[in-house]
Amino acid sequence: MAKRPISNVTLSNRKWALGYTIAGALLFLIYQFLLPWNGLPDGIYRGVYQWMPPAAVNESLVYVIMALGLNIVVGYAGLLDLGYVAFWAIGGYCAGWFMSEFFYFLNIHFFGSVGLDRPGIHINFWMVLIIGGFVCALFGVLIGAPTLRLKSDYLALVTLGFGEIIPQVFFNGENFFGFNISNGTKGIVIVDPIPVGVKNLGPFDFGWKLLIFILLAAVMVFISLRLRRGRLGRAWLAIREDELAASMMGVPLMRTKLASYAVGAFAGGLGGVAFATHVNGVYAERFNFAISIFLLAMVVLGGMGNVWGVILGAFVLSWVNGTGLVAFGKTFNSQFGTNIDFASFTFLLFGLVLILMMLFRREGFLPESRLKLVLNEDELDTASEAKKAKK
Amino acid sequence: MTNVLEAKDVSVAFGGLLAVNSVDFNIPEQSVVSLIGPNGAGKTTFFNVLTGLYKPSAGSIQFNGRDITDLPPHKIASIGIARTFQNIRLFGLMTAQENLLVAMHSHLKSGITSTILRTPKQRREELAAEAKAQEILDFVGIGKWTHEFARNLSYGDQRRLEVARALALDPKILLLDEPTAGMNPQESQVFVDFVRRLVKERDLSVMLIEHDMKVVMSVSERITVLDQGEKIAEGSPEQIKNNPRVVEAYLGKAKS
Amino acid sequence: GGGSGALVIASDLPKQGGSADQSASTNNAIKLLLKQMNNMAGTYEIEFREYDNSTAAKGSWDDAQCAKNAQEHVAAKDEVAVMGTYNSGCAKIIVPILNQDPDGPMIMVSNANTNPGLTKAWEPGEPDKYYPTGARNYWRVVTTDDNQGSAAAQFAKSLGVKKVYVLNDRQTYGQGVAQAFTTAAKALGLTILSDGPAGEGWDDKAPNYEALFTKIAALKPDMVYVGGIFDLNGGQLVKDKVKYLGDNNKVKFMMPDGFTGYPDFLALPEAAGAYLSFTGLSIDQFPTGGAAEKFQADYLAEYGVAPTSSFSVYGAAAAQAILDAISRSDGTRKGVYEAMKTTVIPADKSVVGTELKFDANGDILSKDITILIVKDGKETFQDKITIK
Amino acid sequence: MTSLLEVKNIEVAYGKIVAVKDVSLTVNEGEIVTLIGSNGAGKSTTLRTISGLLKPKSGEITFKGDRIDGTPGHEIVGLGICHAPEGRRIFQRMSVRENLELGAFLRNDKAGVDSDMDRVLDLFPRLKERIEQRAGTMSGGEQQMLAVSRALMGSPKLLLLDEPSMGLAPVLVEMIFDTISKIRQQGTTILLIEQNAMAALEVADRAYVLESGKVKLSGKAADLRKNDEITKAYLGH
Amino acid sequence: MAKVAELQKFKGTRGQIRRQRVERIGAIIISLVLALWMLVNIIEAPSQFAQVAILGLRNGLLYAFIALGYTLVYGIIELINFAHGDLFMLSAVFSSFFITVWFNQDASNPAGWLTFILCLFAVMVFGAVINVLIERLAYRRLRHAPRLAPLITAVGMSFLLNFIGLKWNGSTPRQWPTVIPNFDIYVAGVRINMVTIMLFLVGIPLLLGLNYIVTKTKNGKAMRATAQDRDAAALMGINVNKTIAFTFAIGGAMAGAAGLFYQQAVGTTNYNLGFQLGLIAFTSAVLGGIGNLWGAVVGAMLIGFIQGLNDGLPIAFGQQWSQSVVFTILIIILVFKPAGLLGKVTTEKV
Ligand SMILES: Nc1ncnc2c1ncn2[C@@H]1O[C@H](COP(=O)(O)OP(=O)(O)OP(=O)(O)O)[C@@H](O)[C@H]1O
Ligand SMILES: Nc1ncnc2c1ncn2[C@@H]1O[C@H](COP(=O)(O)OP(=O)(O)OP(=O)(O)O)[C@@H](O)[C@H]1O
Ligand SMILES: [Mg+2]
Ligand SMILES: [Mg+2]
Repeated sequence: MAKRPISNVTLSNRKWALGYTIAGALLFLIYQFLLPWNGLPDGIYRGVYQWMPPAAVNESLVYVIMALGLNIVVGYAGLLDLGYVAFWAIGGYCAGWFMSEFFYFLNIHFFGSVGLDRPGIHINFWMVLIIGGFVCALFGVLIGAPTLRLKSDYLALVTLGFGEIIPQVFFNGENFFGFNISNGTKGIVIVDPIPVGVKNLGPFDFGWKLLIFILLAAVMVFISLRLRRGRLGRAWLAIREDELAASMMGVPLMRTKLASYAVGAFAGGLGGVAFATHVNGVYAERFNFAISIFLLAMVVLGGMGNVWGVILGAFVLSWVNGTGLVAFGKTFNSQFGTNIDFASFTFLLFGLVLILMMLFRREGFLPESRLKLVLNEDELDTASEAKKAKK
Repeated sequence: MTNVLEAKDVSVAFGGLLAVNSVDFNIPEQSVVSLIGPNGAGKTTFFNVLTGLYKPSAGSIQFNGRDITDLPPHKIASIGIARTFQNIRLFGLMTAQENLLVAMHSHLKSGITSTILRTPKQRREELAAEAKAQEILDFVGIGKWTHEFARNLSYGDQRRLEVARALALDPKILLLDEPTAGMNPQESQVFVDFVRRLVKERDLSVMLIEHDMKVVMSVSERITVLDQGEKIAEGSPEQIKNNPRVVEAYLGKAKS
Repeated sequence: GGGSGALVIASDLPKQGGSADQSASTNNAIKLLLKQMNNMAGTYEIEFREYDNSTAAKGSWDDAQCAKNAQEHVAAKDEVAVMGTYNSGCAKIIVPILNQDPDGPMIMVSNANTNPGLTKAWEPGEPDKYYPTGARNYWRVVTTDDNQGSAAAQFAKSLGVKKVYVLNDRQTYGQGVAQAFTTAAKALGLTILSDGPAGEGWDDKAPNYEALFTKIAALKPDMVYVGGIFDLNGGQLVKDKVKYLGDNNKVKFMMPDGFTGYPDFLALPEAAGAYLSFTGLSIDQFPTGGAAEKFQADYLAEYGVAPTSSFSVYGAAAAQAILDAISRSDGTRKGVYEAMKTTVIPADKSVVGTELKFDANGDILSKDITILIVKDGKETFQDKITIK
Repeated sequence: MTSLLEVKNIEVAYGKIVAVKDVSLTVNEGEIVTLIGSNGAGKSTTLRTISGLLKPKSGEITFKGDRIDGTPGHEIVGLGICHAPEGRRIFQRMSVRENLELGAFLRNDKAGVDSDMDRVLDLFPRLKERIEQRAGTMSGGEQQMLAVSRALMGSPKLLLLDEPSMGLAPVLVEMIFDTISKIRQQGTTILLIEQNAMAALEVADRAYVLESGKVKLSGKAADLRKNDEITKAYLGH
Repeated sequence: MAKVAELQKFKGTRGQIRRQRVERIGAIIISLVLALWMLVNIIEAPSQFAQVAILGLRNGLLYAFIALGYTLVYGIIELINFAHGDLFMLSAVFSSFFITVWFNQDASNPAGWLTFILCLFAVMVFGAVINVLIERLAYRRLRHAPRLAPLITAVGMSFLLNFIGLKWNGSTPRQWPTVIPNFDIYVAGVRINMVTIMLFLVGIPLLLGLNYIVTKTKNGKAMRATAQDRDAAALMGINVNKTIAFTFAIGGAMAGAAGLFYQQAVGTTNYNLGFQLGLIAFTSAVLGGIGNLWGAVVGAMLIGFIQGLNDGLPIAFGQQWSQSVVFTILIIILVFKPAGLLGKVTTEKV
């Protein structure tokens, strides 16, 4: 067995923090200063834009934030959540409500980033982040509360149900019992820019946005790691391992599960607000079941329960989905002089990517160290597979 | 001697089956009592009632003078009734130490924020908990496995870890369900010594379900016999050994 | 800067999922147009670049992808103009970013956005919030939903209709026309049987609409108005309407241009007698003998199939407008922007057969709404309504 | 006597953990052979390998002269080897009757199955009483009875029993061992694992003592019972 | 014995009684609200009620066919088989091509009916073969992987099948003619389409047959045993791989039949049809109680029924809220029946 620290408490977090900071700073420097630099060779400039455009990095980071939240529910506490997109939606609409002119009949400003003459509610981005996080956490508890008696798959169904209901409320929300709560499919467009002290971030300040998203992701990493090592994290693990035994050891199942929902949802809120500023608006159409599954795929593919794995999973999948497939198609066509319409093959390629990655790395890219233990248990199948080999 | 636990007139029914039938049962302080009886007599069911997993159809349970009949399992565990399982149920993918720390959950105070911020108080608390876990692991004799995953331990060590985990709850009563199943006579003997030491050094009472008569007879101060859910005898090992009803229903020609 | 010196116009369309065929056809139409112009606009060599604003995971347009594309348009120094988008929602993300382009503004001309708010005062804050710099860098070659809705209401009244049930597909476009229809119809004194400002939403994922039409039948409307597009399970809607309300002569049936130009729709026996409104002209109403008819024929010859719907041809029309602007510009984004303000494509040159001329908001001037009726599997001219 | 089962130098591992290093044993037709040894010695692993749940890394197993190592479990059952596994492994959500019927899954002689059913129900009247109860709600000992009965329902040539007396009341323990003798008399060969080594050695003809995945000792049961080393280590005297 | 009388009276442990009571009160309240809703509507528009109820149940039956395949596979390897809905979609497209393009039938006449029957066999084989292939290629290797791993593979498979559907059917919905009798009959003013009757006529025997296979046959027993404990099943002589493949085959065949029925009853195919219906099927399966065949049917019919009422009753939320209404009712049901409609709550025995 790998050497483990003598005490969880004295174990330093500095190592990851250093690595993370270096990686983050590097990314920031590249995108903020190197990319706009005029001396950058044209080929490199185009290459970066084709394979790793700044917006793709930012988007991936938002996915990272959310996947980390989902990981707390699915990876840590072992509760299958098929409706995580609901939290994204709620977070997003928090940004929509509190950082735009949506409530045009009001005029509330609180350290917002636009002029005081602008109608609507304009609360400071950083504050909205916190509001979004806590509103989502509250909803996490609300969603969790009626479902606690349920066993895993029934629980999954209830989360799925909420994942359908909440987005539908926003989707039809232009006329929700006579009130317009979401502007329906038209969405709430143009949310306020992010203020960073001296200025507001415009559409081409992606380097700074990147820095902010890196920071938010770091907060989630930090929360994940710290909680994991503490009293609550252990209780989650115990529930994942054996719910009944955990309750017999004095772990209150209800409260512990609710806590995982709440913390997970909190990340959804952060991500939702961040995403709204990323695309400059909130659109109801995004919030569908497919996105919940997409997030789940990030968690599983990356390596459930392992923060770094989940980060990698989120990066890889969001990149493949948004940039990789397109870039691959373009390069393929220009390399081989073909004129294949790759967009029409994305379902095929994306499906194959998921299947193959899972078949060849079933435990995820960076599995949790604990899970590695279980992976060798191929009792029956090894036997029958071996027989086939013999024949 | 006063009783830590008093179960009065406890009955449990499953549909039409009366698995436990009006059983009175007391556990005196610092004692070892045993529950024996034929298969399906209702022993495990009675355990499940004491630990709150099942609720009795009738009767009540008092712990240190407090009525705990309606408390949920995790509350019962946290106020001092700990158990092990007939089939081992450790948290296999957690280390021995973590298994114990989980059991200390209800005694620890730190919440989400203090854990995230790692306040000095939380650090102190965690360090103290770890020290205590180590002490218990040493006590049961698996101190060297602190950071080993539970599922990697050998069967015997897993049984020990189960006991250690239960001890981490700081129980007044420790319920052991067939702890020596799957142990050979040699190991069972070691276990008997361990139970004695437990009672003496940790200020608690042990209640045992066991089919191995050698173990039961040598360690128990009092034995209760259930048959078809009813208490058919109670007394010292000597009395039970010679009780004809017990011999007929349970011991057979009593080879032990 | 660009290597070859060619100027690039980009298209920004959802190429995956439900709109895939539509977008492919639009891109094909533009490619054909460029080919016919030898890839030249005036003295400039033109290259065409396709962007995809949908993703596999969503299977439809993706807001994050729109944001990303917008930044890429700006970053690609050789790009001077964007043709798109298909979805108004996506345009609302892209336009403000192109608007703030330090070298720009960069122009975008859409073939399909019909949401009024993009160009004129509609909802609070619109349209100014999409143009932070104040420059109006967005044009479109189709009319807005409000015009169609009110034209349809006028026509309904002229048919003698009294009671109407309104449905919408819950999308921006569908809701927009349905709402415009509802408002106009109420103003004209018609009774609207459905609740809500835009009528009842239909769920495109529902297997069928039999229960829905059972309910509508019980209300005994004279007409059902459907705001939406055919792709969102419109075929099923049409079939179930006729099944439960009878044919379209008995209870009238009307829909906007989201249903025009679909051979699948016209082939349905249940479509017979349905009225369609259309902003501009339908494919078979394109003036014969002109550029429009020729372009249709060329498309068929080039690709072996007809364009999926008129939106594809409007894509080419949008490209025509852009190319015209480029040809009169100095080849910079700013120049193209300035030139675009005065772009006019006369009716005999336009691939859609009508004049492409824009007002100061960027909206197309010709506000003729054609009313068609489906007869013998064809869209047939019925009426023309001009919006004041 | 001919040898029915022959295990030669098998090595079995769970992933990287080698549980059985080098075990060879022979079971002759009509014998009761017992495996004893402390916890983790590899007894259960050996049995699982014989019944095809695990595949040995090396070594061979022959049954009636045919190689069976690597043959999948369900085919081995077809050859006449039934296994009452450690931990009971009954079908929790099925009734007692269904469990027993599954024990006879591969048999087609309805009459024979019915009479075997009667026979095991007579053996364990408790099962007869609870024939429609969901197996998962039975008590530990009742489940153990069911697991043994289920294996008997297969009417095997060779019966593998993994700690059949675990969790049973003393009266039943006696009865189990009586039953084992009885089954043997009816012509079934038995390979038995027991913690209760004394009792096992009493019914068995021969025994193997396993330690850390290796055969440490073997011989006639009667001899081993007198062996000092054995009595000290496993019989608790 | 005094206890005997007491034993007769005894209805459960105190906890059970309490839970039963809560369940009963909750169930009564919900039923009351639902009943009131229905009653108001019945009084308001009786024949409309009957009409939409029948339509809803008809859709429910369609859902049930998909849900059955789902619950079978789900029951045996605990895999939420996201690809199942897409297999159904492919079957619907297959049926369309089989009848309309390959056999060139577009009207209800004897030739059309014959083609329908031929197609039923063909599409069931089609579904079975594809499903078995999927299991073999994508899921079998992951049988011992962490529980959620095959789920992601299933999502991948779903994309793959979607791709085939997209290429085959095109990106927009396509309309197809119906070849089974398609006229209406009127019963007390309520109009019932022959397709609906045909569906029940063909569908119910198929359901009964499936139920027979699973509960009465040896294969069915093997399936249930494999579902509970694969190793133990092997020790009974059950070929686990074959049994799982068999389950996938049946599930696939049911998806195939569902595809044909859907195509004939509704007449529209779309490449992403499977997604939504797969979701409903999964919901029905869980709502009914995992692995419980009749549960899946009941769950599916209930969902169809509620949707129908909500879509078609004068006093209701309307179609745009159907999904929310369904899921709200579902969540409430699960709160009171935590193991699904026909599932039993079981306290774990320790
Ligand atoms: N949930 C349940 N439903 C129905 N019957 C049950 C349930 N739980 C236990 N029983 C029955 O109650 C009786 C008592 O079971 P219990 O497990 O308490 O026995 P036990 O004394 O522990 O036996 P053993 O020594 O075999 O473990 C048994 O006959 C069992 O079948
Ligand atoms: N599933 C498994 N994964 C990993 N290691 C295992 C597994 N099962 C058993 N082992 C290990 O293999 C070794 C032999 O185990 P086995 O179960 O064969 O012992 P045994 O002789 O039957 O012991 P017992 O008397 O406790 O039943 C032990 O060290 C055990 O820890
Ligand atoms: Mg017991
Ligand atoms: Mg063993």
